[in-house]
Order: sequence, then C-alpha cells, then structure tokens
Amino acid sequence: MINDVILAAKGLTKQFKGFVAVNDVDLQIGRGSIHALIGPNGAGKTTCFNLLTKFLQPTRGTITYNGRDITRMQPADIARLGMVRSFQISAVFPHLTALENVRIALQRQRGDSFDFWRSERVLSGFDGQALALLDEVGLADFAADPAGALPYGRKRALEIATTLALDPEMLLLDEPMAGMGHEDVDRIAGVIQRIAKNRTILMVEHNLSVVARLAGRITVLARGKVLAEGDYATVSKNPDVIDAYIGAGHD
Amino acid sequence: MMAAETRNARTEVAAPALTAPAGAMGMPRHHLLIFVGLLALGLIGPFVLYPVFLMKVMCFALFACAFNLLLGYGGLLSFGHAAYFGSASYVSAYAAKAWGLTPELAILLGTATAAVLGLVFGALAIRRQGIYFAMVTLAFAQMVYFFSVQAPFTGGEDGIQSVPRGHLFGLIDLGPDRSLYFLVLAITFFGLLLIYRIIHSPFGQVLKAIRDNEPRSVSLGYRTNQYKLAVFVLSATLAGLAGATKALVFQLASLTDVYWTMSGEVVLMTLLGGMGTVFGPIVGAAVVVGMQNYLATLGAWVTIIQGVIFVVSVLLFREGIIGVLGRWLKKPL
Amino acid sequence: MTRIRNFTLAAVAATLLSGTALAETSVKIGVLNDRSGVYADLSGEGSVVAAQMAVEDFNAAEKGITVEIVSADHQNKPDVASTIARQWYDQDGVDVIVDVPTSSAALAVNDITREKNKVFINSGAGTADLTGPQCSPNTVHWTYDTWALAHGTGSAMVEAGHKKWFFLTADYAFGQALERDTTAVVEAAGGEVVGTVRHPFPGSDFSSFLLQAQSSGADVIGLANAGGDTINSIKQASEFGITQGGQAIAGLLVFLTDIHALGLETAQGLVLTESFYWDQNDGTREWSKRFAEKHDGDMPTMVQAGVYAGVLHYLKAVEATGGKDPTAVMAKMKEMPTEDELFGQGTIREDGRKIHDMYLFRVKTPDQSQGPWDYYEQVATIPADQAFRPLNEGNCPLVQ
Amino acid sequence: MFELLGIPPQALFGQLLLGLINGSFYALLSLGLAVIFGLLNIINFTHGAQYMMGAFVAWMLLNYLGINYWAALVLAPVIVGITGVIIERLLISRLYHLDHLYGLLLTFGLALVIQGLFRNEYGISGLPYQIPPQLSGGMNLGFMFLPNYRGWVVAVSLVVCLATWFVIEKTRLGAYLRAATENPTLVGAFGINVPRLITLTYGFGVALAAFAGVLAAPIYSVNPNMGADLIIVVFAVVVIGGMGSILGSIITGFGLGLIEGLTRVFYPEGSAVVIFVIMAIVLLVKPAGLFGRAA
Amino acid sequence: MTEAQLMERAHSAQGSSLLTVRDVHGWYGESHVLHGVSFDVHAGEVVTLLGRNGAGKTTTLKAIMGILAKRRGSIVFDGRETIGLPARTIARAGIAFCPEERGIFASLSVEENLMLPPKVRDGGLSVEQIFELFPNLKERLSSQGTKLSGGEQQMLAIGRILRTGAKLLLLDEPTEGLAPVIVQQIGHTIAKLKRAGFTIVLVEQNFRFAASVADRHYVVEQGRVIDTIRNDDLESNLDKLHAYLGV
Repeated sequence: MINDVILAAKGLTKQFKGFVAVNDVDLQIGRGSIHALIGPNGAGKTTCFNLLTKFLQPTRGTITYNGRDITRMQPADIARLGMVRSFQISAVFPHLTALENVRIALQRQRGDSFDFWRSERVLSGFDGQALALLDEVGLADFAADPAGALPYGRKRALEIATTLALDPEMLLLDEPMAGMGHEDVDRIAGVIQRIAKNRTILMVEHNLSVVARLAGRITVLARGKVLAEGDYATVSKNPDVIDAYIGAGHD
Repeated sequence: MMAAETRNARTEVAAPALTAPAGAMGMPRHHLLIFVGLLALGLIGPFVLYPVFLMKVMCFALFACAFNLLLGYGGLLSFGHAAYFGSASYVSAYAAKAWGLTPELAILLGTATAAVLGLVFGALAIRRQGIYFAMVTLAFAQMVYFFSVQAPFTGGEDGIQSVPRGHLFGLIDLGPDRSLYFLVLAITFFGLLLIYRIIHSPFGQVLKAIRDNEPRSVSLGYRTNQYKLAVFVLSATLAGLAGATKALVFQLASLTDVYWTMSGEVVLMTLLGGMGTVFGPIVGAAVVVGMQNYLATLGAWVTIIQGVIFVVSVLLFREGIIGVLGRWLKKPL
Repeated sequence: MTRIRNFTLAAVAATLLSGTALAETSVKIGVLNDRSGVYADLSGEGSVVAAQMAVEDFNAAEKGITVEIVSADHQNKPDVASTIARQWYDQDGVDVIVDVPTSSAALAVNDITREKNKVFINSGAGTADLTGPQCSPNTVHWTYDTWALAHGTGSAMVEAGHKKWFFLTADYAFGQALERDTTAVVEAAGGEVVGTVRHPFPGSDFSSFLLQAQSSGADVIGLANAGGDTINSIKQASEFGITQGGQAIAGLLVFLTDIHALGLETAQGLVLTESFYWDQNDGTREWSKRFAEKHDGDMPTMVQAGVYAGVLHYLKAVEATGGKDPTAVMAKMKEMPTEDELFGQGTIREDGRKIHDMYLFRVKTPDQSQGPWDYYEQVATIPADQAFRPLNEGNCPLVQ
Repeated sequence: MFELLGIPPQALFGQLLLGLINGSFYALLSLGLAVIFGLLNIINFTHGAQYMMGAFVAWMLLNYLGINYWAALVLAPVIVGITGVIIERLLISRLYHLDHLYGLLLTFGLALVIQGLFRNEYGISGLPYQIPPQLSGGMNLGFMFLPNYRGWVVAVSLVVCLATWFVIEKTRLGAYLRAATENPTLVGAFGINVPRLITLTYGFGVALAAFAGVLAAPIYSVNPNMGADLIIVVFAVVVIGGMGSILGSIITGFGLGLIEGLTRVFYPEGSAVVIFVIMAIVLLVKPAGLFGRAA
Repeated sequence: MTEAQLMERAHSAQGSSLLTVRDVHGWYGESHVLHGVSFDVHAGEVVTLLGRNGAGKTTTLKAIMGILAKRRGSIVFDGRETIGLPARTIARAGIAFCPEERGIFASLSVEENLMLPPKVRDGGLSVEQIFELFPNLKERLSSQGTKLSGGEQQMLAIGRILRTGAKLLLLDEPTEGLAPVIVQQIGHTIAKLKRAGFTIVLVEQNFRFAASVADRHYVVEQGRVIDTIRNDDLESNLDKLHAYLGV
C-alpha cells in the first residue's frame, strides 16, 4: 500500500459509443514516485491518461488530487493545481521562439493576465529563467529559433522545458519516447530522471526498457482494466502480464 | 486552427533575434519606420488625394486590423464582424443626431455598444470552433441586421442621415473635411497602435500560443476560452470604433454597414493584405476601398473582381500582399 | 467612379457659327441611379438616355451651353450615393444631380446638395419627405411621391367601391409611410382598413401573408412595398388566385418595368398610379419612340420621363439666368412654369414639389394588349391640384 | 368555432402547410449542404448561388432552347451539377490539405463571382418563369386555397429528400459515402476511388441546390440574388440541425419551415429572425446542434 | 548478418516472392519512421513483423498499402512496382488491409461493413464461406458495426477483406485487446486462410500467437528489418527474441 498518495482514481470508467475503454480502474500514485502506466495496444492507457488530466470526462468514478476531488474540474484548473500533462505528439507553439515557448509557461505565474495594454517587454524579466530552463534540456543555443523549425527530438525537449517552467508538483507524460531515436531516448530518460526529484511523475510508455529503468511502480492495463501493479520485477514475472504482452497461442 | 498552413510556410521567415532591436515603444526598428511612414502619408494625404476617400480608407483599415486581431492572432474566423462595425455606426450616428452628443462622446458610445455586443455574441460563439464558429457569428450578425431593418431608431433602409459632425469637445468645428480628417487620422492611428500593442503584449503572447496549440495552452493552465472571449471583445470594440468614426465621416449610418457582405469585405481585405501580419490589413483595405471607388463604373464587375481576388488569394496567395513582402524582406511585417 | 459620357458638344464652334450673344456656360449633369440593382430597369441607363435627349432637344450647343453628362451606380445604398455625390460636387465639378431612385439614397443626396449648395432634381425616389420635413431650397422633386401614389390609388379604389382594405406592408420606414398615407386616404374617402400584416424586408415568400389577406374579407389588398417584394407579392397573389377570388390588388409603388417583368398573365387587373405612360398622347408616343430607339426598344418609365423633363427645365433656367449659379437657377426654375411633351404644363412649388396631373391605370389582360409594352388602360386622371400633398401639410420648413 | 390564440384553426392549418412549403426549400438546401459537408468538410457558401443557377438554367432552357419545366427539372440540376464537378476538380480539390475555413472563403468568393456574372448579364429585377400549365390553378382544401404548384413542391421535395436519404442510408453507394465520411483513407485502401466519390458528391449536393432552384423559379422571381440571403438562413438551419445526419437535416429543414410559418401568423415582423433566435438558443443548450455529433 | 544475406536466406526459404520490399523509408509528418525496410513475402506463406511498439511495423503495412503519405524506396507486388501508386490502385492489384483499430464504420451496419470493399478479382471467399469462418457475424448482420464486441469487430474486419479476391492480406495486430478464446479462434482462421492459399503479413505483439501461425518472422526495430527467424528455428532463438522485444 502506498502511504502518501498524491493522485488517486477510484472506479474510473469511460464509455464511448458502445464500448468501454476504461473499466472500473483504481489507481494510486505515491508522492515523489515515478509511476508508469503500461499495457498492450488498446489497453486504454491513453484514455485513462486523458481522464486523469481531465481532457476527457469520466462516465463514472472519482479522481482526487492531494485529497481534493477534481473529478468535475476543467483541464486548465488542474494545471493550476500543479498537475501538468504532456502530449504524445510534440506540443510546442510552432510560431513562437523556443524562448517564448518556455516563457508562456513562466508567464502563467502572473495569473490569467489580460493586460493587453502592456508591452511584452514586461515579460523580459522571465527571459533569464527561460534560458536556464532551455539550457537544462540542451536548447540554449536554439532560444531564438521558432519552435516549429526545431527537429523532432528537440521539440520534445522544448516541451519538457516548457512543462518544467510551471514547476509542477506532478507531471503526466504521455509516451515521452514515442517516435524517438536511440540517443534521444537516452537523453530524455536522463532528463526525466533529473526532473523527477521532488516531483511525482506518471507516464504512459511503451518502451519497457525505459520503464524498467525509470519507474518505481508500474500499473499494467489490459482491455480497460488493471491487470497488475507493482515494481518492474514483480510485474514482469506476473503470468497474466506475460500473457497479455506475449500473448496466448491458439493451440 | 485557421491558417495553419500559411503559418507553417512562414516559419522559415520568422527568426527574430532573441531581443529584437527595439525602437520606441518596444517596436523593432522597421516597424517603427513603417508607422512613421504611415503617419507621414496620413499627413500629406489630404493635400494629394480626396480627403473623404482617405478617411474611408482609414476607417476600413482600422476595421480590417481589428478583424485581423481576431483572425490572424486569435485564429478565429468571424463571418459577422459587420454587426459590430454597423451597430457602433448606428449608435454613434443616433447619439450625435438625436441627443446632440459631441463627436467624441458619440464615438465612445458607439464603440461601447460594439463592445457589449461583442461580449454577448462572443460568449455564445466561442462555444463552437472552426467553420461552426464562422457560421454562428454570421447568424448573429444577421440578427443584428434584421434588428437594424426594423428598429425605429435606425431609420430602416433610410438609415440615419445628416448626422452632424459637430464640434470636437464642443470646440473645434469638424464640418470642414480637413479638420475632420485629422481627427480620423488620430483615431485610426491610435487604433492601430493599440492593436499593435495588443499583439505584442503579454496577453498577445498567450493569444498566439492558443492559436498555435490550444490543448497545450490548456495544459499549461490557461483558461483559453476567456482569452478567446477577451480578444473577441477587443476586436469587436475596435471594429466598433471604426464604424462609429465612419458614421461621422459620411454623416450617415446605413444598412450597408451591418449587411453580411460587409463581413465578407473585411475578410477579403485581411486575406488580401495578409492575415496575421501587422500591416497587411491596412494595405488590403486600401486596395479594396480604392477598387470600389475607382472601378465603381464597372458595376457588378466590382463584385466579380472581388470574388476572383478571394478565390485567387485562397488558392495561390494565402500569405497576402504583405505576407509575401515580409517573406522577401525576411522580416515579419 | 463616374462614367463620363463625353457629351460635350462642339460648343465653342457652335457658338461662333450661330453667333449668339450668350456667354458660354459649361454645365455638368450627374445622373446618379441604380445601374445594376432592382431599380436599374426603371431608371438606370434609360435615365442617362433621357438626359441626353433633353440636352439634344434643348439644342444646348446652339445656345452656348456646353453640357457634359456623367453617371454612376449608387447600388440603392445611401452611403454609396452620398460618397459619389460628395465626390462629384467636391472634385468633379458636377452642378446638378438628377434621378436618384431609392428614398434613402435620395435623402442622402438631398442633404449633401444643400450643404454644397448645388442643384438636385429628383425623379426616381418616392419619399414625400423630400418636399416635407427634409425639404431643401436646392431640391426639386419631379415625378411622383408616395403621397401622390397613395392618394391616387387609395381614393380611386375607394370611389370604385373597394372599401375594405388589407395592407401587405414591408416592415421598414418606407413601407410604413406608404401604408400610413394610404390609410389616411382610404379612411377619408369612407373606406376602412380591416387588417395589416408587416412582412420582413426584403422577403421572398409572401404566401403566408397573402393567405391572411385572403381570409380577412377585404375588397382590396394594398401592397405597401417596393421592388422585388412587390413583384413577388403580385406573382404569388396570382398563384393563390387572389384576383380570381374577387379581391383587387393595388400596387402602391409599381412601375411599367415591373409589369413588363411580371408579364400580363400575372399582373392583369392590377391598379396603380403613375404620372406618365408612353401611350397617352401623340407627344408622349413620339418621344417614347425616339427613346426606345436609343434604348434597346424599351419604353420609358415615368422616372426616365421625369429625368428628361427635369433636365430640360434646368437647362431652360440656366439659359434664362445666363449662368449656373444654383440659387439663381433654383429661383428661376420655381418661377418659370414648366412645359414639355411628357408632363404637359406644370409648376414647381416653393417646397420643391413639381406639380402635374397623375393618372390611375389598370393593367390590361393579355387579350386586351395589342403588343409589347401595351400594358395600361387609363382609369382616371387625378388633376394636378389634387394629385399632390397640399403645400401647408408637408411640414416643410421653407414654407411659412 | 373556437380559436387558437385568435387564429381560427383552419387558417392555422393553412399557415402550417405554407410553412411546410418553405421548409421544403430549407430541407433541400440544407440536405445538399449536409451531403457536401459530410464528405468534403466544407461549408459550401456557393450553395445559394448554385440554387440561383438552377433557376436561371431553367429559365435559359425555356427561353433559348424552348425546353419546358419538366425537362428543366432534370436537366438544370445535371447542368449545374456538372459545373459543380468542374469547380470541385479545378478549385476545391486543391484545398483539402488546408484548414476547412479556406473552403468557406473560396466558396464565398465563388458565390460573389457567380452572382456578379448573372447580375451583369440579366440585371436584378428578376425574370418571369411561368408555372407549368399542368400545375397551374389550385384546389380548395376548405381551410385554404392551395395552388397545385405549391402542393407539388412539398410532395416532390419530400420525395427527393427521402430518396436521397434512402440512397445514402440504404444503398451500396451510400455505404461508400458514409464510410468515406468516417475514414476516407481506409475506404481508399479498399480500392474505392475516394477523390471521384468526393467530386460526385459535391456535384450531387450542388445538383440538389439547383433542383431547389428550379422548383423556386415559378414562385419566386428568378433573380441573381435569390440565393444570397436564403443561404444564410439555411446556414442557421444547418447549425440548428447540427450537420450530424442526413435525416437530421431534412427534419430540421421542414421543422423550421413550420416554425417560421407559425411566426408569420403570430408575429410576422419576427419571421425573418426567428430561425436565428432558435439557433442562439440551441447553441446555448446543445452546442452540437439537435442531431449533431459532439465536436 | 547483412541485409543482403538476410534476403538471400529469406529467398531460399520458399518459392517466388509475391511481395518484395526494398529500402523503404517512410514519414509521419516530419517524423522519419521507416529507415530502409526490406523484406520479402512469398506466395502462400504467413509472415509476421515482430518488434516493439513504435518500431515501425504498422507503418510498414501502411507503406505497402499505399496509405502512408510520404514513402520512398521500392515495393514490388506481383511483379509490379507500387510505390508511386495510390492506395485504391494497390488495392485493385490484390492487396487488402485490416487496420489495427479495425476500422469498423459506425454509420454502417454489419452487413454493409461486410459488403463494403468491392471485389477486385475472382477467387475471394463467398459470403457463406465467411459466415462459416465467423458464424457470429451471421446473427448480427443488421446491427450497427461498432455495436459488436471487440472480437466480433475483428472478425468483421478480417471477414470483409476476404470477399474481395485479394491475394495478400495485411493484418495489423488482429489479436489486440481480445480475450484468449477469441485469439484462438482468430489463429484458427489464419491457419485456414493459409490453407486456402492466401498470403498473409501479420503485425503482432503477441509473440506466442505469432509463433503459432507464421512461417517466418521478421524482427523490426528502429524502422528496419534487423533479423529474420524461421518459425522452426524459433525455440533456439528465444533468448535473442526476448532481447529484441524487450521482455
């Protein structure tokens, strides 16, 4: 059992037209851990992820964050509570520079700022911080480049820098390694490891070696249900999991 | 959402230095130069060209820039901006004529009307996206049109005529075209600078982020609908400012200002000049108004030419005049 | 903007040859009307033709007056009309604007003309406000107005026994004015209004309103609308068998070209008031024949006739005053009686109202018609002194 | 005899019937828009102009070639449909990789061009087109005089709408269409020529508009602007219906015709705006429209 | 082992090649996913593409089917180069695709879904034969396509491409998310199809399932085929495979 639960879902269920994508899932994420959500294709990982980040509204079930019921909250408000998600495809602002990308996140500290009468120079106070964050993911040299022109791996890095700028208490990463080459995988894994200090991370990931390396705790989903939970060693020996991944033959 | 392709095409263009060389008001130098140039043109203009024509160009330039704020920077295509332009024009005309308000108060009142209307319609319209948003704004504008046809104070199809230009602050007689001209120049310039500032404000930054990637903005904690509504209201308000000013220039508020073709025209101006560029809509407005003025003898051909420009712009020329120019000069304009 | 119809006749040469003593005057006439919209047929290019004929018939060149005619399309929009009028007066040296159908456009031009102190001879617009509250020392309203139409049609119909009226009114200022004026006339003549329905403007389907009119028990359905709305109302009234059902249709603003567009099959039996019809007498027939030759065989409307007569009268005043000073010319126009082949003899009143007879016509059945453009039979003449609103009832500030 | 809100029930029936007639046009036009939107994801702003073209082509066929109404009812939609096919191939097909709003702008520009051309050629006062002799006259239904032609309009619109519904919902071709609407890539991978399907669909949607135009020619005046204002009302109908289903667009079209008809009785001044008011309400309550799939 | 050697080994495995894939590159938008895939499929055999998630298996199928917008290299099917052809032409040449997400159309009934793909040539199964394979479908003909259970949807997705007469079937993870008993049924089906002369390329994560139906396995990693293993040699290569697949 986990002692200090930061995020918990109870009986989480999502029905789409005629089929149940996520079925009565209970989930507890311990504070300060790296928790991975894995499972074969179609297991409902991404749906589950979208439910937790409120980009989808659950059909049934409750979600609590830091003891607070967030089941009916808007996604933007979740972010304000310190729970920030990433996206499977790179989610940068292509027409802003890398620096501006990060700054958009830093700017959030100013609240919902509708100050259209002010010059954006008031934002230059954030430039130092933004550059430092870019530096952290190895993008300092690209600060003035429009994000849309960066190569894919760098976009992912920029995305992480942007997310970090919010200094979230909890990070939800949707397949951070999707579509990456070997070197990139290592680099991003390193970054994730580094940023995990003082933070909780929940990630959906296919790359099991990355999961093995990073995640302290793993929840395996299959066909919308929780199949198993535990650390890598436990989970990887679970026959149900092996069946789910390796599969059963027909004879 | 809108213009994703256009902007992708522009990504290679925009590589502003980390801290752009700033002139006054935090503008890059070339923008400052353009503004100074525009002001100079505005000052010389009435001695070269017919001032009433120039005032019309200015009113529409402001209208188009206000519209572009919504489309080019907010990513929202409204097909009903005539509603704000026209209703402000009616209210300021009525205030000046029936209540004898001074011109500056009449314009303010008209602009405020557009703001309120923008708030109400905007709050409803932003519930839909993309094409639906366009159609919903169009339908709202039609409601305003029908209201304008039937409400007693608008004078139906006669419109509100012989609106007195009055005395600015009760002092300066705006009767002569020249003196009105400089008021219109001042208003337009103020409006353009304000729009420029909005685009380059902290708010404008968030706006561009939302336009680029709304889900990501949400995940960063921005309540994007509030920003969209805010820019909608700002755009409607500035469109109202343009409409209210136009009512004084022509001493007339009429159904043309609220008809849906007016909404189409402002889209055309913006598209032609270059949406998402600071100066494009001004050029677009000048071209379209000039065409209407100097080609009027061609009758329905003007409509046809406008339609052809629409088609050509969409098919081949999505960056618009200034967009293309900006690409050649490798500077965002 | 302006279609310059270079109609400058070799005035100097003509002056030298004829050796008249008159100092040379050069006049620019702007024909401002609808060239592509719903009133294009009844005004449009035909009005330009009419203005040219006036210049020719007047022999302007021989009299030392150089006349240039320009024209433009105001698209029936007051803002376009006002822009063009402004530019004509400010920049292009236009002295007089003629025609201008569509009340809103006419009122706009009326204002600007007064402001710039030029001359405006309106033929195309209906609003009686031009010689009422909005009357101007610079404006002459030539051909007709809503009061005259309402009065002519309204009183004649009641006299003919059609006492119970139902109005189909376009729901905007113009339609309401038409309805109001006609109601006054009908009631004064002893008729009554049994119902009114205000339809959205512009509309396309009037069947629902016609059905309400049909079931109202009225003797006559008054169409207080204009242009396309009127055409569609008449078309659909015929479809719903309104006239066969014994109800009469009175068009309060219908022109010859509307009948032409509708065809007699549909329009037959319609009663309407106009101030001119090409087939009235030898004078009108001769002129109209000349007009048709220059205008694709189309017969003139009363609006085009009014442009001709107005320009003619203006040129006479210019000749008489020996210059084109607007104040002097306007005074002269009002002082001189008018006379032309089309409207006969008449006068221009202090408020700018041109006074002449009006006529009540009924549209012929296809059997009665002898051929193209043979559309009307004259039912009654409304004498000039009764045709228009009395001078003291218009609330014109010029009339004390 | 009792009265309903001051209106005798017979009169009410009459008005409802007339509302249904108007609804026929809404239904035909919104159906065309829905069919086009379904597969092309484009709001066809040219629809109004194409409706107008239908009426004009019927007029031209009669006046230049002596071809009567009945033949025009078939020929005009085919001719206008072919122009639609050309437009799709030449222009619209270049926009599929772009944001759908460009389609809206392009078709808006096309509408301006088409309307302008007709205005130049034929003016705007409208051209006469007679009701075909077989359908002239009318019948007395007791509560109203129903012109035969109006009855024909309702009947034939219903038939065409239902036939379209049948083709789309119940035939193999319709199955291709529906499938391509959901997943054009996969349908292409089955060996179906999706681009051609799209072209034909556009042509068919346009033909529906033209068909409505021919139907309208004898009762409204044939004039270049006849579609311009109507199309905006139809857009509102479409927003209310929600573009979700073919049947939805038909039902919404006829239904709103009825509601508009009732407004004409109780508050005629408001009849032009009632559809827009309903639209605002629907948007508040059901942003996706009555039959729409959620965004 | 070099690519060329790999190919040679593959060639020797069976008769003539029905599908020859050479150095195919593919992109999703800006992301370069396939980095030179090469392999062969012989008429009548069942091969699988094995590999981790994101290795490029599905993308390879899409490249063959012609529904990957940007692709380069050479794909020869039945003696004909198809790399530049649109998907519909490739389909008409006799390739059929069953996508991972099954692609059952919600607005179509089961029957319509089944009858949707047009016949491209003779030799396809009759509807009765399909019902024999998947008796469940027969009972649900009139229900909405997406109202079926996951397993039934998968049967429908496979069933409908059997009608068309396509020789080569591309099946993308047909067992994904299905209960074991259904997986078995699908395995039987594939075996029957093989006997009926169909050639099948199967993308699988379910390794045991793959082992039970396939003749050969290509291991895909990083957008390339890095190894090929004959099913008979599977037992001896298990460790290697586990390393490849990361389990």
